[in-house]
Amino acid sequence: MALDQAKREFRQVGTRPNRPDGVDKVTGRAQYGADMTAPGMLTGAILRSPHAHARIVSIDTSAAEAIAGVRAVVTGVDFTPQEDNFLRDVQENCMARDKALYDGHAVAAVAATSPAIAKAALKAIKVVYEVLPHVTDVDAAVKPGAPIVQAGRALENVPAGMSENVTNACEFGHGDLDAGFAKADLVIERSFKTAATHQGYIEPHACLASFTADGKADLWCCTQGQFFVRTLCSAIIGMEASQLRVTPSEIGGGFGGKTTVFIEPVALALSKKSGRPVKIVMTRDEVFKATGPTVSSSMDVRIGMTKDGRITAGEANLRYSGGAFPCGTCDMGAQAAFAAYDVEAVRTYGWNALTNRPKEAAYRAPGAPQAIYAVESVVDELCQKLGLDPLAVRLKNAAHKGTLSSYGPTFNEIGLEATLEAAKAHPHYTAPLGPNQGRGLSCGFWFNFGGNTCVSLNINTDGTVGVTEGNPDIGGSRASISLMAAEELGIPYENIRTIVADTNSLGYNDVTDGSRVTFSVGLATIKAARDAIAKMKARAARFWGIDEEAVDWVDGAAVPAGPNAGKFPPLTLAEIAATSPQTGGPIAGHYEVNVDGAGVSFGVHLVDVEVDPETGATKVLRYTVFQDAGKAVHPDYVEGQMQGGAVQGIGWALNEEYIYGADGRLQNPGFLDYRIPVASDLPNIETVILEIPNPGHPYGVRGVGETPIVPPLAAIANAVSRAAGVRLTELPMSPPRILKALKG
Amino acid sequence: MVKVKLWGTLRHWTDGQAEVEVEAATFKEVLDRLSELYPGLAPQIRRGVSMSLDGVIYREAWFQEIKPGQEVVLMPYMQGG
Amino acid sequence: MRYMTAQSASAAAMALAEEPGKSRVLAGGTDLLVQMKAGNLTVDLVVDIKHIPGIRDIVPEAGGFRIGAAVANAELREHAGVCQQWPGVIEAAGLIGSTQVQGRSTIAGNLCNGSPAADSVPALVAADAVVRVAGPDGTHDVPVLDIPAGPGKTTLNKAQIVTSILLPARPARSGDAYLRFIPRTEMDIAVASAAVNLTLDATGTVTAARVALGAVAPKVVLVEAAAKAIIGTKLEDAALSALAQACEAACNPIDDKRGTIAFRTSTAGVLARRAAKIAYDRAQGSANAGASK
Amino acid sequence: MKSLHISTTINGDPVEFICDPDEPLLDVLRNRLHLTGAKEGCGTGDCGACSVTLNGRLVCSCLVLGAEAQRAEITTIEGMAEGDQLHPLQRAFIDGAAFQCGVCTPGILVAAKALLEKNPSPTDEEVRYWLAGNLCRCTGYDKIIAAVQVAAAEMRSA
Repeated sequence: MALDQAKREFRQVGTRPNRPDGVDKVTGRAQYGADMTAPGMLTGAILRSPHAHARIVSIDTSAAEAIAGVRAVVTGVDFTPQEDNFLRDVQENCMARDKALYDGHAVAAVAATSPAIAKAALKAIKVVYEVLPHVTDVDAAVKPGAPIVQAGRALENVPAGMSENVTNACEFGHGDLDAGFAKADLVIERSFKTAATHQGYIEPHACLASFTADGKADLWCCTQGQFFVRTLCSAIIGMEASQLRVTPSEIGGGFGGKTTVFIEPVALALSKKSGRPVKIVMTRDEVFKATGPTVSSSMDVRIGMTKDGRITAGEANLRYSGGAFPCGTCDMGAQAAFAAYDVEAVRTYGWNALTNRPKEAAYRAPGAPQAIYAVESVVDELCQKLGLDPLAVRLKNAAHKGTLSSYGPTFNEIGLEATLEAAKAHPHYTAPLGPNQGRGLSCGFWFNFGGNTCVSLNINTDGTVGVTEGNPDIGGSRASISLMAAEELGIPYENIRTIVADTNSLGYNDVTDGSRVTFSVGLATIKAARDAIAKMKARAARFWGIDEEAVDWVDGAAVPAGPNAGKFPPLTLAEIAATSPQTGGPIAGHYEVNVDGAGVSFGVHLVDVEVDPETGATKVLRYTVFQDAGKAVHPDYVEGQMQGGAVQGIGWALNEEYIYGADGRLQNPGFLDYRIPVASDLPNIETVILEIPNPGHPYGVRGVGETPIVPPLAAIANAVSRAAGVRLTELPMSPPRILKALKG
Repeated sequence: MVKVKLWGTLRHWTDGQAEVEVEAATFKEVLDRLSELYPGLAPQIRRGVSMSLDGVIYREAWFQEIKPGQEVVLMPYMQGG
Repeated sequence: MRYMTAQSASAAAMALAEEPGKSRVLAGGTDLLVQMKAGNLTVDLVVDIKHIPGIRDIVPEAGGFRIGAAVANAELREHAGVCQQWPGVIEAAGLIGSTQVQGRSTIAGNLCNGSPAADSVPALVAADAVVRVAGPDGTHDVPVLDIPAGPGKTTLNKAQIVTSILLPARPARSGDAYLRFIPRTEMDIAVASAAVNLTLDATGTVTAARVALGAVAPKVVLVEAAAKAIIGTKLEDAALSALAQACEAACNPIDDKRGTIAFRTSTAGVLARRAAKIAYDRAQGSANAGASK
Repeated sequence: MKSLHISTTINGDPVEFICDPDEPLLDVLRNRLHLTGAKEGCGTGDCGACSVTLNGRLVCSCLVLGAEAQRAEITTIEGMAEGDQLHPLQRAFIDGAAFQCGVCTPGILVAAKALLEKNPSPTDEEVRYWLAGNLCRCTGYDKIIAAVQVAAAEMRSA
């Protein structure tokens, strides 16, 4: 559905009403994953491998089963092996079969009548491991002779002769690299590394499964996608999708990390075996050890530039590791690396290597922040060395309509230049800097997408409206969706209540990811509203005895149009709704679609930092985010995405990292030493929303959720490098690392 | 005939061609023809590919019509977070 | 596990002495409960000492202050007298954990937990605080420096509890300061820390000093060479460099997830230098008290 | 392990419960008393999502034993609104979109209320340091700080 060219004036979209779930969330009443209970509920708990890599020789659960109060024990053999590679990986990540592939990999689970008994039962399970050599570093994993995490997993696209840990390879780009580099006045090549980081949602994974003797099951869980949970769990448990109903709880953050399953199939298996509802709540330690961090990366980037700032060629080699299972995130990184630039010759290569780390899960714009960090760092260094203004250079080389993108297609309308111009015009860009301070700039890019979406919209007889949608509200989407319904129907926002449905109440909805919800669910809501409007117009036409085509919908009411204009007083939505039983029955609109046309998204971040030359400590002084939202439906929550993404990126740049010991064990599985930014670390995060309508959405909406995490890594790295007077090439730029660089 | 641009990796199975021509009027037909003409592409197509049509990315819309002269680019299946 | 609330120090000591299994004292619990949660500590008896009369009081004594072992740091920071007399100890106590942790944690607990990175311990050592220990055989006083024995270890035996800590009186023209380095601005364990307590004469020359470092050795380090480096000076650059060098020389840190040997060593010197200046300014009665929080 | 019988006051109401001696107050609140507004984000005092007040002091309920509630006064997020009247902080958080997922919100509100009772006119920096023990991963804290200031201003003028 294309942009409504006429729809430029909004009455409600663009305002900032209170979110419908606000009171529940400020009074503690909102129910999150761990807040669910069921009568007779058992506590589930999971035994995890203490080894980074080990063959599971045997598991003896008899002593655990003998403990009073233990109602079920499951291990890998309780799950039927999957034919499909993708499903098998998801399943084996939930419960190891032959090998434990990382520190924290699940090897057995129990359900017991109390947490204490469950804990005792875990202790009573005897696992005999044959410890194997491990590898946790991506560069080490691709070397000949590295311990092989999983054999035989390489895709057909991996060239022969590489380490068996390399599972995936890709190449993108165009043009003659040699000719491009020959035109450059300066070529800089640098190698970079980034640590794996965790999404760091505050709510640990939690679920409650209830499997009944007739083969039906209910599952309540915190997830970004109840329908995908149903797909995965029904396949893993071996049941029909129709027999499993998944109801999403409120979700305490996800950022991509709750787009898959970890404990849900285990809880279902335990419930099936015990005949009782089973609840599993992860500890924070488990969240860090066994749920999805990002890929870790090692990258080489080479870029050539002329003296006047024209990029002549760019090349990137991205080696990612998505942990112990194959992972395609390198595809996304390799496509995104140079997306902001109009370059004649560009080539990116991506690789994924297996390591003994937890399986990667998506994290906001997966794969892009790392690659763009490396590219934007080299661009910045070129600007420094050539004495060029970094913003002018970005503008000079910015991708625009007609640019052959680095990942293949020719761009149509994109908002990068306008975003850069906004940054250039902002007072932040020219504000003075003090000693030991530096300013960093970075562009960011993400694809965004749409996906499978269903919305049902019910006209209540009192003139109010219920909207039923299928994507968990992770950051105010009920408000945005209600706003779009209100806008389209022409009734007050307060008259609409939007709820998130279970898997039986709607058709399939893709996961809340790809920055898709406001865009796709919004689009489907508008279409569903139009469907309902068409039905209401038909009722009015019957009532008036005129043709349906002769009825318009204006300000929440049917009005006679054309030759009948003014003949009858308008019939409001409430009036039509009130008589709906007499005029043919209930009125509802719905819409089902696999949405395309999300449109790619660009952002520009500006940051000032100060580096303490004696300790390497970095203080973020000022931060401004510029981003095109297409149309900001609820600007508060658009700003919130921009601010939250920026801060996650700040954490990634400065302090967050998965730290593995020589023993392959995770050293920092807690919020004490996995250091996400705290309130006192940060300045205000200023936001500038641009609104360049997305032609793929009736209101011009563009997804905003993921792009904001892309630029901060390089923006901070560039600011720190300028402040410190030395180029930093490894994330996080923790104080010891900066101090070391300062001391040469 | 539709000209289909391929990303670098796929060129290993098209004798190095960065762009191939197939007889197709929809996204699905493009995929089917490519799998027939270049069997080496089939595994990737099975895993999922998206298509950019004049710069608009279609994740999996089989029936998406392709008009003469439109720019068709294959891309890996989109994923997000 | 058993939980008991002791009504007197001797009752607490008795219960601890009689427990055949593993026992722990509960004051603020901000370390104990974390250790229990982590599963690496199974406790048979927890003795809550907060109900012992007087143990939550701060009382003036001999020109200084006696701080009960169960005084929460949030309470300590609200005590005007201690804040005025021992600002460095207060800033160290105030750095232990979040606001929430401040509501429970105690300096006595910080000491008894035995962490080499404990924030209040270097400040207490620099202050030459005296710890009152109660056991089945009565009560005695111990210099705070003699309590830590290494990571997670103290010189106290299982039946001994700390009941109070005495911050001594101090001469005129004295000041103390504590600085720590953490990667963030809050919520981290010190990577290196330094406390300086000094006294000046009327001309502004340092006449007495104590310098203590945290997180750079298995336990807190009192660096006498560092004190010597500034005694008799007005903290001229050369004196501060000598102080920093002495501190670096006293470091014996580890490489771990929080910092490297090189980083800890160099940062300890930097912090000592900065803390010395703050303490000096305070001793001069300067308003320039650049606390790190 | 012998269970303990505890008499306490929660949000002004007399409450009795049975708990294990090693059971954190957070587990008591959530699992025994069904006061699930306090959340467990870490269980180790590092996230603040379980913030409550104990005898007027802001604490992490995961770092308090249920047994310590004996004869204590506890307040939780469930006690913040007066009947159907939201506390100014609660209103300011809704009005100012100061949360996205909302799971850290109860803890932040309890902590912010404790701040404003102690310091009715905090600077932004004071708010940021006071709330440093309350992790929020969604918002970048910006709107949280602003909402606390809005509520503080309203409470000062009341």
